[in-house]
Amino acid sequence: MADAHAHGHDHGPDHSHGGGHGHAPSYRGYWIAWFILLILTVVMIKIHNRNVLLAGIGIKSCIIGWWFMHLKHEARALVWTVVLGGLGFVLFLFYLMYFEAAKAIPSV
Amino acid sequence: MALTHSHGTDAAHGHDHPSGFWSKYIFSFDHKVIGVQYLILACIMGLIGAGLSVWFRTQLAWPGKAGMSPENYVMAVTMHGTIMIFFVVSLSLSSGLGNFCIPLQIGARDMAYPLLNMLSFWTIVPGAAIMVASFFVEGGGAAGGWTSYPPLSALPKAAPGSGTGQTLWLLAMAIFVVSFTLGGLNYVATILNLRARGMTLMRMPITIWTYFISAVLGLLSFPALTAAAIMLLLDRHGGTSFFLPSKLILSGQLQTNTGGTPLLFQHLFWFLGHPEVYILVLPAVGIAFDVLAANARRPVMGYKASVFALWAIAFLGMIVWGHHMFISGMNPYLGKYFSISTLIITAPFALLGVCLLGTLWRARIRFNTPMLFALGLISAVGTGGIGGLFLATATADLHFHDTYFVVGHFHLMIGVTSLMGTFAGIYYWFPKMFGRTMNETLGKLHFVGTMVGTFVVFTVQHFQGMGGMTRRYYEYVNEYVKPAAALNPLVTIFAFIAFGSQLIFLVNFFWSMFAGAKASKNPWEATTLEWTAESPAGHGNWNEPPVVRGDPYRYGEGADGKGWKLQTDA
Amino acid sequence: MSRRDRGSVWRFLLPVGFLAFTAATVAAVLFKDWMPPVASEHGKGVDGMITYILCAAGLIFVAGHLLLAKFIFTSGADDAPAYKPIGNKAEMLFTIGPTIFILLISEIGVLFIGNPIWGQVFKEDPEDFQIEVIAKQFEWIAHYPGRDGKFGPFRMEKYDEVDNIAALWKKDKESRDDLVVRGKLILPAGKACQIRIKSFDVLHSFNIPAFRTKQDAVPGIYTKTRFVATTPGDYEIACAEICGVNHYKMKAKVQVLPLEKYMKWLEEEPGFFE
Amino acid sequence: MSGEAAAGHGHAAHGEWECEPTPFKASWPKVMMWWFLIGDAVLFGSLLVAYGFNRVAAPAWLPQDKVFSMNFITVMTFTLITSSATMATAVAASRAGDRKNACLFTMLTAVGGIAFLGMQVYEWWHMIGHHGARLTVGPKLEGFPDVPAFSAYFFMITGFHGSHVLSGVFILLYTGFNALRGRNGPEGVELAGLYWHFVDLVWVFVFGTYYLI
Repeated sequence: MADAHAHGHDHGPDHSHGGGHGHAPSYRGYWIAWFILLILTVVMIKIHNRNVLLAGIGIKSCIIGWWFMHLKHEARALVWTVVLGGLGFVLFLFYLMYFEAAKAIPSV
Repeated sequence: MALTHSHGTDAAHGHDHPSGFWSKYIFSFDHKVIGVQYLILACIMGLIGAGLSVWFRTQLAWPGKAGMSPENYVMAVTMHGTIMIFFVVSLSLSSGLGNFCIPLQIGARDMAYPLLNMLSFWTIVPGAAIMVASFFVEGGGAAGGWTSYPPLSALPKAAPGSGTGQTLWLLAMAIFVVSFTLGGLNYVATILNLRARGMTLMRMPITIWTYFISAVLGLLSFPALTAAAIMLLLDRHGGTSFFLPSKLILSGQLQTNTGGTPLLFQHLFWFLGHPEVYILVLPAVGIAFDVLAANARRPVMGYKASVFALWAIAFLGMIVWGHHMFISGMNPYLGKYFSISTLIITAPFALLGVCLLGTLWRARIRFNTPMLFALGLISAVGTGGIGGLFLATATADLHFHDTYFVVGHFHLMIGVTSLMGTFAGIYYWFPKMFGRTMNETLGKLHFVGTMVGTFVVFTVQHFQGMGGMTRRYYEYVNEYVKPAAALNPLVTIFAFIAFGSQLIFLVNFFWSMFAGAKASKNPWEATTLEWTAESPAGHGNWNEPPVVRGDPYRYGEGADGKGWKLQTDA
Repeated sequence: MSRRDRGSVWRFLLPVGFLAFTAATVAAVLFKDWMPPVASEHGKGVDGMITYILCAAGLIFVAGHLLLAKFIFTSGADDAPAYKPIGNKAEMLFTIGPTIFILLISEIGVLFIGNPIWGQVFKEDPEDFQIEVIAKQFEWIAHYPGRDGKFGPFRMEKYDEVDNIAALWKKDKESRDDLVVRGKLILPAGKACQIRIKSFDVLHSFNIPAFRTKQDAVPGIYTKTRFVATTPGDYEIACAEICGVNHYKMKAKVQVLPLEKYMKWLEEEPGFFE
Repeated sequence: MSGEAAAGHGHAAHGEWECEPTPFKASWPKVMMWWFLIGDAVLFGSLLVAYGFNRVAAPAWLPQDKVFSMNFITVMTFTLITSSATMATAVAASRAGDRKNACLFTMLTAVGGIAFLGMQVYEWWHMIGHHGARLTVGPKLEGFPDVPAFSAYFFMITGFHGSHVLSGVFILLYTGFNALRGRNGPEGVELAGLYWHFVDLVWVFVFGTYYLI
């Protein structure tokens, strides 16, 4: 956003507070994140452990969300909305349905 | 696609002053025109949906006299439910009045993305057309209940409407979800980003809060229905078995499906279905707050508490869907959880109700039509809400589930409450829409008819439900239910009254549009922002951007003795 | 726009209307027993729970409408002095008080009255009589395990509309002595019955209003419900989940026999393949 | 396209139509995009929840590493992750005003997306041609039962994800082209980037839950 100002691409609604975002992150950071993601993928494939897999999914999605999608630089309200709305309710849906699926007695 | 580029440099200013008929009234970008378009579409769909209910009510009261076959009956109840929920209440309350009043009440020129707004209206039109067209295909419209639980809705042979009719139903619903999602994105972005200077979040009228919350709920819950619809379509036409278990026998034939379960659909459906109830009810309550404050000449009681209660209802509403499934074969322990969590919602809901009621404390009431509807809404939301206590308790639900108690309860909530809110809103904002007022005499007649009709119908249905009268029965052939079913003619007569008074409304609405008395800028002496715009407001709403200097409900504190102050006044 | 409403007829009409509605509703609850006569043990508990909510909710309903009527009736006319704030304390009391009250009564109800009865309905006890109910479009079939106490497994391939309605197979030794009764469910009085429900096609709901029993029949899985019928006599099953065109006709008789008679019937009735 | 917004809130009205700060501290297109992604996340979430439900309830499931070549899936994942990294780079370049690099990296991302799609096509071809899988028939595997749900969920979830990738590729090509011309500001690239990262994010979940667990 800060750069947006500098280059004259301001658009009314947000320009008054866009300055809080700090500098554009360097390219290098992204490629480090990329490397970590690759390593994690390999680890997930090699280790057939459910907990490791779930942890791997969690860490990978955090890296993508946090660095690539710039949640790091976003307002806290947005971060919480994404975490609760996009993930929380879905996990809760699965959590409750897990008991259901595990307990049903097949009849044929 | 369009979302990817943020701010156009190819500014097309041509529509700023639309002159032609088409660009002004049909493919308009103006949120007010789009809002009215939604309202008119909802009126048309409402005639169809309510007409269906009159048809099957006649059958219930005098079996065999309505020229209705059992096939017609299951189709009529299904389509009545679907049309009323998605194409009447959602369209008129959420989309229609929402589009109309959000920019006006927050001081924006238009929605954040007017093109998207127009597109979402023109997406819903074919959806509505497809829904209506499904009556005329072979086998008739969908007949699996508005919940369309598989396997009934997944196997074309299970019911007459489960053929093409059900496919068109799913298609229309998918279109509806797309349109509603686009609209919801617009609502959220507009309310978050385009508030006029000084319009902080806690200075927004409660109507805006409720629209915001219902848009958020819609965006979070409708995708679950989309997923369920995709899977159901695949089950119907791709031969998959997401919801179809192994070895079903239908009309003597062994089916080839393997491995699915219908409970999955029910979970996904109600993950949407329960928030959907709040999507429909909350904006009505919000409008009632505005109307009550303006016509009781006092600020709403407990503004902050109400906002808190709304958020609490929204959050809890997302995690209690299973109370629609107590006896669906769900794990009994989940039944206990859903009972307890659902009953927690009584707290914020009671808070909301008490704030509505308290707004009348030490009031100076003006009994105009919108106010009468708002007062009726208080009673409806209270009466309907109390029925919820029974249904949320799993134990009591053993008796009440799928009886007319449920029917009475949810009609009071998402039928009467939301329509009372819608009517209050339409009568209230009509001057802003057309620069004219609706006829008060007809309006009051409409109110009496609606009030007496609906309250008798749905209260009596509660008692019929206590008698164990089951839903979606073409005729009551069981012995035990005879005393309860004996009340059906009474219910039907009052349903006629309720339906007839809606015709009065339609006449009033369209007549006043052209011939109503001219209205001034602020006919109700209300304080919120929309009353600073012209009546009717032009494209762009204001010439000068309004600056907000106070709370939305500034009644009883006027310095010059007039007893009220606009939100823009110092 | 009706600015001067001092003598408005609505100031009287609305309170009278709301009070009349309240009075009529309360009278309807007090003077008529709407519920079908109860004939099962947990059914009494269900009725107790409903009565509890009726009292609690009725209180809220009446109080709310009285207040509504009072506020409307005593509201000043338009030329009365402008609104004076009520004061934070009074407002807090007025809003938070009822909220906590309603939360408490509803949660106490569900935790201490409702959930124990809910538990009874899903209790599993090997001592109970095991009965299976099969739902199909549009009839109910009762399936008893017979003398060996074991249900024969389903062989859906062997289903036949006329000869093998329950989709059993005579080569299975568990099936041989099973009893199959179409359109009628025979139950013992005073003894707990564990009902295992199965659907052959679409969703149905096993609903005996007199027992306050309702449980969906879900194809693919067994659902369970449990009750103790208390009074011998005839009752009805009605389907409570839309299952197609003839949903309304999908009913069956429930015959509750005294225990000795029931045992005798079980002994004497020939098995399905006998 | 979105020029009509400019009438009210863009360049033309800037300064005279000030708005209150928003709690998300982002412009409305970005807010809209985020909410769209949240909704889409719930949609994918629901599909995956359905898969999880069926998987838990299913009596048998096929071993994924016997059906798919795990190395191939890993390469697919690598491709998508790499394209995500190039996308992030494109966003950074666009923010720094480096139009050329912004376009270059956006296009590279699109190439990555196309490569991924190609591999997915191969994957489907392999499932259909080699394993004989259909929407209603599970892949045939020596010594394992037929699990139709395995292929039904495979085709539905990867197909749905693939359609997102496809639309993402079009968006990227369009955005990259516009970025070079300077038609959209950094925000255009950023929004396309958000969408692309989201597609990658979904793949992380699909990869973890469908292919590995």
